[in-house]
Formats: sequence, C-alpha cells, structure tokens
Amino acid sequence: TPETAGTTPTAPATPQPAGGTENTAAPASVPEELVIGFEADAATMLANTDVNYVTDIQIRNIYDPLIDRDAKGALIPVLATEWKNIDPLTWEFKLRQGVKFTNGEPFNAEAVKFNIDYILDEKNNSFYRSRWKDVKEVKVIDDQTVQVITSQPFPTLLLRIADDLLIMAPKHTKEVGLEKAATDPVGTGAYKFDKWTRDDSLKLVANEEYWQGAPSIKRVTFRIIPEFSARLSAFLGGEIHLFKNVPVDSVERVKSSENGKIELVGSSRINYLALNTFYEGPLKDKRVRQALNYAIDVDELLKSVLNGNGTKMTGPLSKVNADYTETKDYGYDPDKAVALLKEAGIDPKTLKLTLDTPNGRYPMDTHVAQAIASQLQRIGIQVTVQANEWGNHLAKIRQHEMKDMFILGWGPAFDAQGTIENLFTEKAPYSGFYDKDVEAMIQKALPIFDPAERKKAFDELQHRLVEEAAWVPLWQQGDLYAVAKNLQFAPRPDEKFLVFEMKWGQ
Amino acid sequence: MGNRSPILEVRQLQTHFRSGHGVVKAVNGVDLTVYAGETVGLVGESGCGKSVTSLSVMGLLPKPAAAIVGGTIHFAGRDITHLPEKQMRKLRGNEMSMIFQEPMTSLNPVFTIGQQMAEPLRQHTSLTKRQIREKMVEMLQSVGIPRAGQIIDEYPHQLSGGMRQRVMISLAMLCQPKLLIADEPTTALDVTIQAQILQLMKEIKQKQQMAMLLITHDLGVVAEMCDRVVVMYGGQVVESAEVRTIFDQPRHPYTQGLLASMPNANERKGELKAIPGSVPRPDEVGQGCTFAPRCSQAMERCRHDRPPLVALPRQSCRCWLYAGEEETALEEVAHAT
Amino acid sequence: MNQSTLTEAAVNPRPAPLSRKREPAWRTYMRRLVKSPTGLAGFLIIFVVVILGIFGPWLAPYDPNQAEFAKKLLPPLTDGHLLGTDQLGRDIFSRLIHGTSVSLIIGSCTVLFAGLIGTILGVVAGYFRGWADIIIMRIVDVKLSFPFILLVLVINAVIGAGLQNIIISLVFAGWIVYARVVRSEVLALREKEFILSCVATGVPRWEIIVKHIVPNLFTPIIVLSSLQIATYIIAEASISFLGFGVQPPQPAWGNMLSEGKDYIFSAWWLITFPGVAIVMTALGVNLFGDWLRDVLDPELKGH
Amino acid sequence: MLDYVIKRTGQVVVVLFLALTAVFFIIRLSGDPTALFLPPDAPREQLEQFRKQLGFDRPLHVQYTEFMTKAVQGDFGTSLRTREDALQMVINRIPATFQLAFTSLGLSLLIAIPIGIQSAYRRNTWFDQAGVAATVLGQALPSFWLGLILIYLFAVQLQWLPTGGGGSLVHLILPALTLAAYSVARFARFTRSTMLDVLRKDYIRTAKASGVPTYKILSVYALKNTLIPIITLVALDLGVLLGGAVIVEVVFSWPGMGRLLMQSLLNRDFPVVMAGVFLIAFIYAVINFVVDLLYAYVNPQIRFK
Amino acid sequence: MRPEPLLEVKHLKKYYELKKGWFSPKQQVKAVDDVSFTVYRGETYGLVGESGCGKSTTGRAILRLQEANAGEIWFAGENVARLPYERMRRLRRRMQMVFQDPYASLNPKKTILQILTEPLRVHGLYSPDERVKKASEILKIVGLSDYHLHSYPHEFSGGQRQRIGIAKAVILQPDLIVADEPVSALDVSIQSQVINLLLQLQREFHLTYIFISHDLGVVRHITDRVGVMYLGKLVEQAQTEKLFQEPKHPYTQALLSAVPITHPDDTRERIILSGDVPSPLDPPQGCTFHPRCPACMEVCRTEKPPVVDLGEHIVACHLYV
Ligand SMILES: Nc1ncnc2c1ncn2[C@@H]1O[C@H](COP(=O)(O)OP(=O)(O)OP(=O)(O)O)[C@@H](O)[C@H]1O
Ligand SMILES: Nc1ncnc2c1ncn2[C@@H]1O[C@H](COP(=O)(O)OP(=O)(O)OP(=O)(O)O)[C@@H](O)[C@H]1O
Ligand SMILES: [Mg+2]
Ligand SMILES: [Mg+2]
Repeated sequence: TPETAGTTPTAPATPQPAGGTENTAAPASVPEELVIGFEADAATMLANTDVNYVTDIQIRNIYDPLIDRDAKGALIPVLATEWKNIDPLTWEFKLRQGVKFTNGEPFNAEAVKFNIDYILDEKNNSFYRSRWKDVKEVKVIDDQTVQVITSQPFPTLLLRIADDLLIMAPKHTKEVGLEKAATDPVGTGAYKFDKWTRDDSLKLVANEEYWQGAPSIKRVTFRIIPEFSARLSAFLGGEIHLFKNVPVDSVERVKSSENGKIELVGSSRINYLALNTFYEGPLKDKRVRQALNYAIDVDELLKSVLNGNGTKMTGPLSKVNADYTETKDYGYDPDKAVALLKEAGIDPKTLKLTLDTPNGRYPMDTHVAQAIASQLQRIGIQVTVQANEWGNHLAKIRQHEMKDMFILGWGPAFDAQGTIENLFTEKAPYSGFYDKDVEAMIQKALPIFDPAERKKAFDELQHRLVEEAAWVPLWQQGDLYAVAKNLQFAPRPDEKFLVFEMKWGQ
Repeated sequence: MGNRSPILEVRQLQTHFRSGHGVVKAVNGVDLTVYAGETVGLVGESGCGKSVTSLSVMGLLPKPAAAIVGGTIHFAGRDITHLPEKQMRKLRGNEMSMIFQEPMTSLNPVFTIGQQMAEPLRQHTSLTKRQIREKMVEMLQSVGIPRAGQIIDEYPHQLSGGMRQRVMISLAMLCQPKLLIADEPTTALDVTIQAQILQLMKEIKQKQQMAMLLITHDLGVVAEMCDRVVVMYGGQVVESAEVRTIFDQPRHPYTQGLLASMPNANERKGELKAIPGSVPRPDEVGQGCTFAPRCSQAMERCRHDRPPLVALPRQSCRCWLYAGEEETALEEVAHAT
Repeated sequence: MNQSTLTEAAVNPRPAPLSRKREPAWRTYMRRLVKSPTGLAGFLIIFVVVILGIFGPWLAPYDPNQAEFAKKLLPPLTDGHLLGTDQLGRDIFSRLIHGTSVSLIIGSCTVLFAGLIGTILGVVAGYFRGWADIIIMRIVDVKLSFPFILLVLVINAVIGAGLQNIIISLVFAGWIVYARVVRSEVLALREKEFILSCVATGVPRWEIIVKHIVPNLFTPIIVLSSLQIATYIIAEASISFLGFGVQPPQPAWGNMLSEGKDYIFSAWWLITFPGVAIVMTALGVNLFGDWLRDVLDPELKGH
Repeated sequence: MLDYVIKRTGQVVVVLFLALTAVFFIIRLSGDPTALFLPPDAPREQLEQFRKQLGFDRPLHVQYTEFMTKAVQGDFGTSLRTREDALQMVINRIPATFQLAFTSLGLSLLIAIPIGIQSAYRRNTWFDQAGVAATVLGQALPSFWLGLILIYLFAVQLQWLPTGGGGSLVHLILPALTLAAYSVARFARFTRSTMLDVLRKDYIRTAKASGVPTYKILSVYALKNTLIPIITLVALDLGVLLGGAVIVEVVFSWPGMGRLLMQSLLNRDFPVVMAGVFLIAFIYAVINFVVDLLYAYVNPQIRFK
Repeated sequence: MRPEPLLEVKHLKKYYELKKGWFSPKQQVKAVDDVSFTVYRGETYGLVGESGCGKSTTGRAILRLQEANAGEIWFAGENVARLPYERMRRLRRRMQMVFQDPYASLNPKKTILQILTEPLRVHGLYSPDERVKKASEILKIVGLSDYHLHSYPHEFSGGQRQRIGIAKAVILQPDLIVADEPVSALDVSIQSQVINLLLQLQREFHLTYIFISHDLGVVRHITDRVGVMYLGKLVEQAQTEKLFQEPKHPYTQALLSAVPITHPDDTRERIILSGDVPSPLDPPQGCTFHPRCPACMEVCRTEKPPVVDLGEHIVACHLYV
C-alpha cells in the first residue's frame, strides 16, 4: 500500500494544538512541566542510529520525520508534503517550505540527503543500515525536492522513512562532530534540547517557533525510573504525570487514585507463542502444532491474565495491520487437541514440552507462560517454563538454541512484509517456523508491486500460515498508560510519546 | 608497731562469680589488714583468689559476673564495700592505686604515655595542662626513666617491658596514694629487670610513707620486700605472720610444703620435696579443709570440718593441727582474724 | 558478606571446668539454649522452617502450581485461602510452604559447597603459604572487585536460569568468605604449640592437616555457616529480583517476592508473606548463629 | 614507605590484570552482543559485518591481546550502545555512586557504633538483646523489599520524600537508608563483639584503676581500639557499596555505577562492562590503600615500626 | 672420662626477617647468632638467658621446627640441618620436644589415647593393640592412670597436661629431649612434681636433655652444664656448679646476683644492671652487652669479644683475653 497515503494531504491529521492563546486559558494549577516516567534511557541523542524504541520515543520530540502515521497507521505527511514513485527504482519527495531547525539552519533537500547518507555510511555504524541497504543514492533535485534511487524495487521504502528516518540539522552535526551532537541534538521538532543526565532525566523545552505552532506544554522531562513499582509510586505521589506499560493488575489502583486515569490503545505490537520447528521435537509435526492451537484458550488468557487488555488474534497479522485478512480461528477445543495428538501417535500424558519466556519484556509475559503451561496441563501435557533474561532469550532464538516453544512479541507491525518476511523465512529465526513451500510463497510475494496482486499474495500466505499452525497467535498487545487526570493524552498504536500532541486540561 | 592505724581492713570477704556452670566462690572468707606504711605480701598459687581479692578492694570486679556477697572492706576507716561507682572512682588512682602483672598489656596501645598518665591527675586534681605535664615528667624521672619529656609523647609499644612497668608504677604513684596494690608486678619481667624494679619499689616505699599490698607467688620476692605475709589457698587465708616467722617457722602444711619445694632448699639433682596433687578449682572445693586432699598430715576431721583461723603466737594459721594451741593473740593478729 | 565478624570465633582452647560426672555435650547445650531467649527463639524458628521444608508437600492445602484464574488475587482469609491467592489464582500459603524447601536447599547446598571449596583453599593458603597463598589471596581480591551480578549473568548464560544457577553463583561468590576465615584460622593454628608438637613427633604433613588442623576448624566454620545460610536465603530474593531466580512456576520465597513486587500497591499480601518468611528465617538463623558463636567461643564461656 | 607503595602497586596491577582477564573471557561466555543492538530484521550479513567491526570474528587470543594492549593505555573502546568512551561513561557515574556509598556508610556508622558500644557494655541486658534482634532484622530484610516499603511509606503515603532519582540531598535519604540497613547490622554486631573483647583487656582495667569515668572509657579509651578492626570491615563493605548497590540503585532510580554496569551487562555492552570492572577494581584497590594509611594513623604500632 | 657427644651444634644462625609496619623497611632479628655447643649423652644441658635472647629459637632449630639460616647440627652422625624432609621425619623418633605451655601444646580435639599413640603410629611402631598398652604404661610412669586414656586435654590440670606432654615425648624412647621452659607455666607447688618426673625419667631411660629455662633456681637444680645466652649469642658455658659459684662473664654475674633471696635475712651483693635488654633488631656494636656492663672497657665498644676457653669454662668476654 505504499502509494495510498498519497499525494494529497498538506496538513497533518494529528490534532492541531491551538497555539499561544491556549496558554492563557489554562488553569493556574497546571504544572509547569510535564514529567514522563520512562523505564530506560536513550542510548544517544543522535537520530537514525540506535534502533531501540526507548531512544526513538524520546528523540522524536526533538526531530521530525518526513512521514508519520495517523492513529490507524496510515501514512501522513510531516516534513515531506508529497511523494511519488517515478519508476520502481526512483522515489521523489516534495519537502515542506519554510521549516527551520532550532538553530536557525533551514530545512531542505540537503538535510534529507545528509540524514539518509548518514544511515548508509558504514563509518557511522548505524544499526538501521541493513534496512536501507537497497538505497543507492539520494539526489537533490532542488531545495524542496529530493529523489531516492534504489538499487532494486523497494516497496517498503515509505515505511522505512516513516518508522526510521528522523531529520538532524546537517550543518550543526557536521560542525560540532558526531560525538558532541550525540549530547547536543538539533532538529526541527516541537521541543528543543535542554539537559540530559544519563539514566536520570532528559529535559526539553518548547520550540516556540515550531512550524506547526508553539507547543502547549512548555517543558518536558523524561525521568528514567527502571522499576515499575517505583514508577507507580512516583505517579501516585504526583512526581510524574504519565507512564506506559501499567501492569494489568495495577490498572484499578491507578484508576482509584485521586488524580490518575488509564488510557488504553491497541498497539501494533503482536504477541505470539512460537512453535519451534528448528528444534528436533514433536512440534515438527503439523498435527501437534494444530493440537496446541486447540489446547490453548487465548480468550481465557486474555480475560484472566491480561484482564482483557489486548485484542485476540487468529493469524499472523493483527487487525491494525494494513494487510490483515480474516483467517480461521482454531478456538478452544481440548478434545480435538487430544484427538490430533493421538493421530500423531503421541499420548498427551507423556508429552513433555519446554516453554521459554522473556522476563518482563511484554505485559505479564512470565505469567502468560505459566498460564499456558497450566492450560496445557489440563490435557496432560507437562510444560517446563523457563524465564530468560532478555538478552539470553534473543540470543537463544537467534542461535537456534530454543527448544519446543517460546513467547515473543513483534512490532511495530503495520504491514505484511515487515512481519511475514522477517518472521517466516528461513533466515528469520523469530517465529521458529520454517517451511519450504511457505518460503517460496513469500519470495514470490515480495517483489510484487501491484497493490491488489500483492494483497492477494499476502492474504493467501496468511491462510496458509494458519493452516500450517505456524504459531499460536495470541493477541495484539494492549498498551496501558497511566495519565494524570488533567493531562490530555491520546495514546498511539506506535507507542510514541509526542508531547506536541498533549496538553493540560481535563 | 603499737599505734599504727590500719589503712585497709578486709573482713570475711566473699566474692563470687556467677557463670554458666554455677557459682564460683573465688574468694571465700578472706581476712586481711594492711597498716599504714607497711608492706604486706599476699602469696598463693594461681587461681587461689589473690587478684580477685585485690579487685574487690579496688571495686574493679567484672560486673555483673562478680559480686561481693559477704564481708566488709574498710579503707582508711571508711566502709567501701558497696560504695557507689561514682565515689569509688574518686578513690581509685587517688588514695589507692594498683599496678598490674602484665606491663605489656596494661597500657592502652593506641594512646601515648602522656595521655594515659594525665588521666588520674585530670580526674583527681585541678591542675592545668602545663602543671600536669610537669608533674608527669617529674614522676617519670623519679622512677628512673631517662628522656622523660620525650617518652610522654611516645606509645607503649615503643618502650621495653621494664620501662612500661616503670610507667605503670609512676601512673599509680601520681596522686600519692595511701595504699598501693601491686599484683605480681615483676612476674612478667626478666630477672635482671625484676631486680631493678624491686629495688625501685623499695626506694619509693621508703620515701613515701605508703602502705603496699604486694601480690606474688614468688617467695623470694616476699622475702625481699615484705614486712608481713598472708598466704592464701583456695579462696581463703591459710596463714599469716611476720615475714621472718613465715620463713623460719611455717605452721601451715601448705606453707611448709611451698618452702620445702624451692629447689635451693634441696640437694642438687635430688628429688624435690613436692606437694602431691594439684590446686583445686574453686568450683570443686568441698567441705572440710581446702588443702586436705593434698596434705600429708591430714586427719579425718580435716575432710569434714573447715578449720578456723587459729591465732598462734606471732602468727595465725587455718589448720586443725593447731586447734588446741590457741594462745592470746597479738594485737595485729587479732586484726587479721 | 559478613566474614570479619566471624574471625573472632578464632579460639584458643581454654579448659572447661572439670565436672564430676560428665554430662553429654548435647544436654549441656540444650540446657544453655533454654536459658537464652534469643537463642531459643532462633532455634524454634529454624525447627519450624525445617519441618515445613521437609513435610511441606504433605502440609500444603493446595497444589502450589495450579492456576485458578477465577480466583486470582484473593485477599487473605477468603475462600479457604489462608494467605490469599496470587496473580494466577494460586494459593499463597501452599506456595510459601513449598518454597521453604527451595530456600533451605539453596541455603544448605551453598553453605556446603562454598564451605568445602573455601575451606580447602583456605587451608592450602594458610598452611603452605608461599605461592599457593599469594595466588589464592589474589584470586580472592579479584573476586572482591567483581560485581556479583556479572557472575550471575554469565552463569545464567552458560547453564541457564534456575536453582542450580543460583547455587553455583552463590558458591562462586561465597567461597571467599570461607577461604579468608579459614586461612587466618590456619595461620594462627599452625603456630600453635600442639601443631609444632606434631611436627616434632614426626607426623606427616597431610596428616597434620587432616587430623589436627581441620578438626580445629570445625567450630569457626560451623559458626560462620550458621550465619551465612541466612545471607544466601536472602540472596535468592535479590537474584530473583534481577530476573535470574528459581524458574516459575516452581515457588521459592525469593521469586514469589520479586513476582509480587509489582503488586505492592494493589495486592500487598503477595509481597508481604514471602517477605515475612524470609525475614523470620533469616532472623532465626542469625539469632541461633549468634548464640552458637557465644556458646562455642570458650573465651566467653562461663562469663 | 616507598617499598610499601611499590609492593602495593604491584599487587594492584596483578589484581587488575587478573580481573580484566577473567572478565574478558567470562563475558564472552555470556553471549553475542550483536543480536541486541541491530534491529531484529537485520540480515545475517549485517550481523557478520558488525561482528567483524567489533573484531569478534578473530581468534580469542588475538582479541585478548589487543584488548589488553589498549586497556593498558586506558582505552577500553567506545560503548556499543551509546558510542561514548566507555571508561568516561563509567567515570561519569562516580559522583553519584560515591554520594550514595559514603552517605549510607556514614549513616550506618553513626547508628551502628553507639548501638554496638552500648550493647557490649550492657551485655545480656534487654538493651543488648533488643539491639541484637533489631540489627539482625536489618540484615534479614531483602533490600528491594525494604526499599519499596520505604518508598510506599515516605514517598507515597506521607509524601515527605521523593520516590527516587538523582540530584539533591533529599533524594539521597531513602536509598542511603535502605543501603545502610544492612551495614548497620554488620557494623553494630561487629562493634559489639570487638568492644566486648576490648573491654576485657588489661588496659581498660588500668584506666578504671586511674579513676576514669565509664562514659569516657567507652567513648575514648575503648572506642579507639575498637575502631581499628572496624576499619577493615568498612573497607570491605565500601567495595560492595560501590559496585554492588545495583538493586537499591534500580529501585530508587539512582544513576550509579552498579546500575550502569548491570544495564551494560544486560545489553552486552562489553566495553562498558570492562571499563566498569576495571574502575571498580581500581577504586577498591585505592580504598584498600587508604585503609592501610588510616590503619597506620589510628594504630601507632604500625605507624612507628 | 668424657661420655660421647650426642649432639653438636656448630655456628648455628637463625635470622628472622621482620616487617612490623607497612611503611618500614625490612629488618633482621638475629635471634640466634653463631651459637656452638656440644651436648653429651646422658647429661642435662641448660640454656639460660633473658627473654628474647634466642633460647627457644635454638631449641627449635635443633629439631628443625624452624629452619636455621646457617650452621650444622650433628646428631647421631648426621647433619640434621641438611636432611631431606622424609628422613628428618623419621629421625624425629630420636629427638623430641617438651613445650612450655601445657594448655596450648595438646590438641584439644584428641583424646589422651590418640595423643599418646600417634607418635608410635606415625613411626610405624608396634601393633595397634600394643600401642594402647604402651600408652597406658607410659601414663602410669608419668603418674596418671588408664582411667584417663579416653579423656580430653581440657579435663586435666596444667600439671597433668605437662605430664601428658612429657609422656608424648618420652613414649618414643628418644635419645634427646629438648625441654623448652617445661615448668615455667606451672604453679609453684606443681613445678617440683614435674621436675621430679623429668629427673626420674632421665634416670630410667637414659635421656639427654636440653633444658631451657629462665628460672635459675631450677636450672641449678637440674642441669649438669649450662650455657648462658645474651642477645642471640652464647656468652658463657660451664659446669653448673662452677658457673653458679664462679661466674666469669659480667652478665652472668649480674644475672646470678639478681635471683631473689630465699630468706629475709639473706643479704646479697646485688649487681643492678642499668638499662634494658637492647632490642635484637638493633644490637649494639662490639660486645652486645657493653652498654649495660659494669666492667665495660674501651675495646668492648668496638670489638666483638673472642671466645675464651678457661678449661671447661668458656666465656666470650674481653676481660679474659
Ligand atoms: N571473670 C571471671 N569469671 C569467672 N571466674 C573467675 C573470673 N576471674 C577469676 N575467676 C576465678 O576466680 C578464681 C580466683 O582468681 P584470681 O584471678 O584471683 O587468682 P590469682 O590468685 O590472682 O591467680 P594468678 O596467680 O593466676 O593471677 C580463679 O579460680 C578463677 O577461676
Ligand atoms: N617467628 C618469629 N618471627 C620473628 N621474630 C621472632 C620469631 N620468633 C622469635 N623471634 C624473635 O627472635 C628472638 C629470640 O626469640 P626466642 O623465642 O628464641 O627467645 P627466648 O630466649 O626463647 O625468649 P623467651 O624467654 O621469651 O621465650 C626474639 O627477639 C624474638 O622477638
Ligand atoms: Mg592474679
Ligand atoms: Mg622461649
């Protein structure tokens, strides 16, 4: 769907803050500064460098992207006003006029070129580089026009631009050098950098000259509080106004507090139970995988472990995914599960499986794992749960050291390719599933440029993956935010905190 | 000897220790008198209660393990048996002071000699800092310490054993006490140094009219230093007399045995006269005479009845052998009973 | 960890008074235990904990791992759940009882292995001195400046999380305490006259170590161990907090505590009861260890 | 003195060398860092290239030699995550770390020593037993439990103190208290037992025999002797406080060295881990050196011989 | 009619490297500095001197409980100082030691039976049953009984322990026993018992003793010949009676005169030495005794005194050159 976001809109669809007048109208009790509690600090203030979302979330208030997403995940223009495909290998972008970096530098085509070149330059060791490797060249056509030439058809370029690319001020960056720029960022964003104390806080002040108008909230602090209980304490004590990932069982506590409310949004991130076919175990048998799909009651997990915070999935993609198609739901049917196992020649009473889960990476992850174990135990399967430190969990997956099953999340997952290609091909270890035929189907679908045909191919793939019981789809993650009552905040499916979109007041 | 007044009078002193194993009667009825200006030797074997007696007098018993459970202690006519700590403190280091056995460990290793010696003066006089210092130097010089002015600022470990004992002595003498208790002051020292220290103590005693209670297990030291001797065994006084009487005419079998077992009194390489058996532990003292199990002259009676302190001419002795010989007591013996 | 407090158990043998009838040692100790309120309290706590640890599985009213989602987060004293239920509807009381044995296993295994390794190295360093001593003591130094979490993480990466990981990590960290204490003990012992007397007799070296030095190390080691056990039980909680603890769903006090920490505001009983269990046990062990030290230290005997 | 310094330095060098060597090899066992930095969809070529760039593709001994050669020059490389100088990153944490360590140390000594002295003096009285029980309790509380309870009490319920974060003195109080709880227990017990020993010494009897009042004996004559062994214990604990206060730092969001080290470990940010271990070992050595000096200061027997 | 020499000590030296403070350079204590003497079979050789003069070190070096820095120790035709570990271990059967502290010299965790049979066991003597018999025999000899075999050391008094210590040394029937202040920790009334025991055993087993003590009364009573040590050096050596009657070295003279009198009426010409025993860390130049010597001459300050043999009476002093 690359072109759909289209050439038309000139103004962002995000809610337009009212600018200066709003300030005087605000009640006197409004806090001077918004404090956001956050679990980990940014790695660097440089854009386009660290893929970790904790970095991205913070610096996105300093830097603007060319393209953003709206609440439904559709692409909307920001610094780029329009874009089009000139040919399968050439993309052209028109840039917004009159935008200035906070140090006075003008924003123009050179700036875009500088930032994409930054990613591509091996010296800079950007962790994004592999995603951009098909970009051959960035051509400055004129001040307001830039062309991206790719070495092969690159249908997801717009998604890369939307998800990855942020625009740093080229002159400043070159002048002070990367090392300095990493702690003194300059962008076109709604906020200017003020002070950064690593692992303690990042302070930002409003960019009064912001091209979308002056932000309503004048000061922002991201406070790093790694421990959840401490975050909640800080929230209850009024030290912070906003934090994300409230454990489901603490929702009530926030709601019942004097000045807190809960905001919920369906994240694009999906959680699933991988059924590992790289491991020589019973799960290589399709019937066993299907049996597990029948034996696990996702509805019950959602209801009882997650208190309903999440949206059930039935296939590889969630409903927010642009390429979603409805697939068959296995449902909960333990008898069928037992029958299938018997058919595969396995007595469920003697079946022993292991289940790896990260510890604290996803909402209630270890609890979900234990609950799944408990559910499988109902039909006699014995499950050993192993909770891993995140780094180990990832390493085990990558090095194919996982055993029968593991829990993992994937996101942002807005499009089919980004999900299916990266999960179900042979090179990708994350779903633990690999099948020759499926791989062939994927390879065939990838280069398709025609939207309709492309959609058809991916729809087919989705059905096929469900049929194969490639994994046990769990849910589209529900993101829970604790929000101060007097803060207007609409959570985004892409997990970002854009302070520009927030304001004080009921 | 007529009209001397007693400076220290201990009557029927009983000091007991409470411990995990019951009560230890470390001192079990001790009578002791020290007159002004005289030197009394307190002899007896290890564990017989010499130190506990002296600590009872000084009010330095380890609390709460030990307590005086009977008897009285009078110091210069005043009953100090159960004197409150505050008043006792005013006496200690001032009117009565004490020298301990181990010069090596009796000085605090992390304070200078001066800091430690200044304490009694600070507690008991109102001298200024400079006066205190002068007084200390003077005192140290008088016990024959060279470089007194420097030594004041040195630490105990920089001094030899003999020097430290001199420091201890001058520490005890600073406030010119009426009574000096010396608990085995030379046992830890070498023979040649011991001779120096004994000499020094004799001199000091002659200069200052001071009474001294000298605790030792060495009869040689007693012979050299003392006017009168009190012999203890198993928490009790078994004999007490003038020093010559003890050496010439010991009456108690223990005292006799002690004197006889000195090597010099025996033929070289020959069998020494020995007291069989070993010293009883204070917690296993039965009824009867404490020495009876080791006594060659023990009678049936000795095992059942505790002998009284019998006043003999010129001495007193706790033994049934002399029960019939009781005679009119001499004055000082009466005090010592 | 606490090591230096323990060297004071370095004892010089002083005679216990000769008693007429010899009474068995355990009766003497029992008599003295009854007299010490803190020691007795410690002993009773340990007694209860050990009983629970051994017979827990028969005493627990529920299956500790059976999740019953409908009954999650019940407060104490509801629906037949004495201490309430946790986030998956499991009975906390039953989990606590089952967790007892895990904590005991961690405490005792660690003490056993750390004690063994530490003692051997300590004896070698202290008795042979020279190079062995230098090398062992440098390793101790290195270990001291080595973050504990690094060790846990690496062991976790190599052998995976779980009970054995915890024990191995703690043994790795714990042996130095023993090595140091034992070494200084041995240094003092080897100068003792009775050891010299063995040399003079012509007792071979290994026999001196095994028969004369090691038996005299028992007292300090017992005292040290009694105190270390508590440290290790608490350490399990810390390791769980860092995410390397005993694997769910197996209950252990530490992982119950760290799983419950997110509920401190919404369901206090999740974190309170395992916390109380740890604190009580540690308290009991410490009180008992203190008492033991006093009893076994002849310097303090009879005072 | 010079002799001593040379010998001591030699020891430190050996320890640093051994520590770095151990960490170097041990850390390689903890897994590959590449997975954590690159995006999950990064292709194998990029992983390989990243590994190559880090030098991970070469034989271990080559990597080791290079690492050591550079480490000797104080170059631990740059952080994989932040691209800053690894050593500098760790050094930046020193102020916060020291603040917390020394405050809690001071706090615990201030509380522990009087308690220990009194317990020893009033051995076996109710005060002693209560003191022992209380200090033992302090040692028996898992620190994150205590920390969270303190936060709940003082920050949420009473709102007297902030829940965490770095910066001002008020931020220090709760974490320092939490850390101190453990040390107080150790110090108090140690003071008590040392004091008991000291009070049995002959020189205390001498002081009593000079008529020195009890309070002065306790607070001057016995205390100084007691302090000497305490110094060693303090040094040992300080080492732990510097590198090992991870849990308290996490609970109270304190930007200290322990937290950085843990994060770096979890991120497999090897250069920072190495630099961290190096620095901790170094500080530890310095502390030990200072302790020796201090020792010599309070203990004249060492000073003069 | 000189009996055969059993032990010959030649130029024995033992220096301790000492490092007391951290900031001070290494120092050397010359604990034993060039000591030579001979002990004949069946005699008791006494070593006297003040604390720290090196008596114990000499004793221990002879038994190689401490390795000497230099010198030869000839025992039974072998230089003990050079023997390899295992041969030395076996030789220990013939040379034994009695220690000063009866409380510290017995392993508190062993029964008396274990303590007494161990020497036999490690030297492979007798069968296990015979060893027990031997132990009970020796126990009777030292005045204890079978009754005590299964007791632990802490159940005995100091005197009894010292008897056990002596029994342990004697049970191997050695030729030589080094007794390092065996009675000085004992009560006065017990001392004489132990001395009697030592004398009795010597007669019975033809033992040779090196008897170390600072108690001159005891030394005079028990020894045949005496060596007087001062600051690591042997300053005088003679027959006991001769030494006590005619001490030659000024130090010996002072030492003897310092012994306390035995009766209040005794009068003795005291030679009170001025000053203390100098530190062995920093011994005086020349004759080490010269700073305290009442008869000090010019030469004493600079030159080490030669050893002068006055016919079975050896003295190291310039006065007799
Ligand atoms: N702190 C104590 N606790 C228990 N018993 C004690 C204590 N101090 C002394 N005793 C007992 O009191 C008895 C008398 O001891 P004391 O110190 O008076 O003996 P002593 O005659 O001075 O012996 P020594 O010559 O060895 O100094 C001893 O048997 C000892 O067991
Ligand atoms: N292990 C040691 N390390 C260092 N110096 C030592 C050691 N043992 C003894 N010395 C020193 O060697 C010298 C001689 O000691 P030794 O024990 O032989 O003397 P001694 O004559 O037996 O004295 P004492 O009568 O006190 O037992 C002393 O100055 C002592 O300080
Ligand atoms: Mg005494
Ligand atoms: Mg000696």
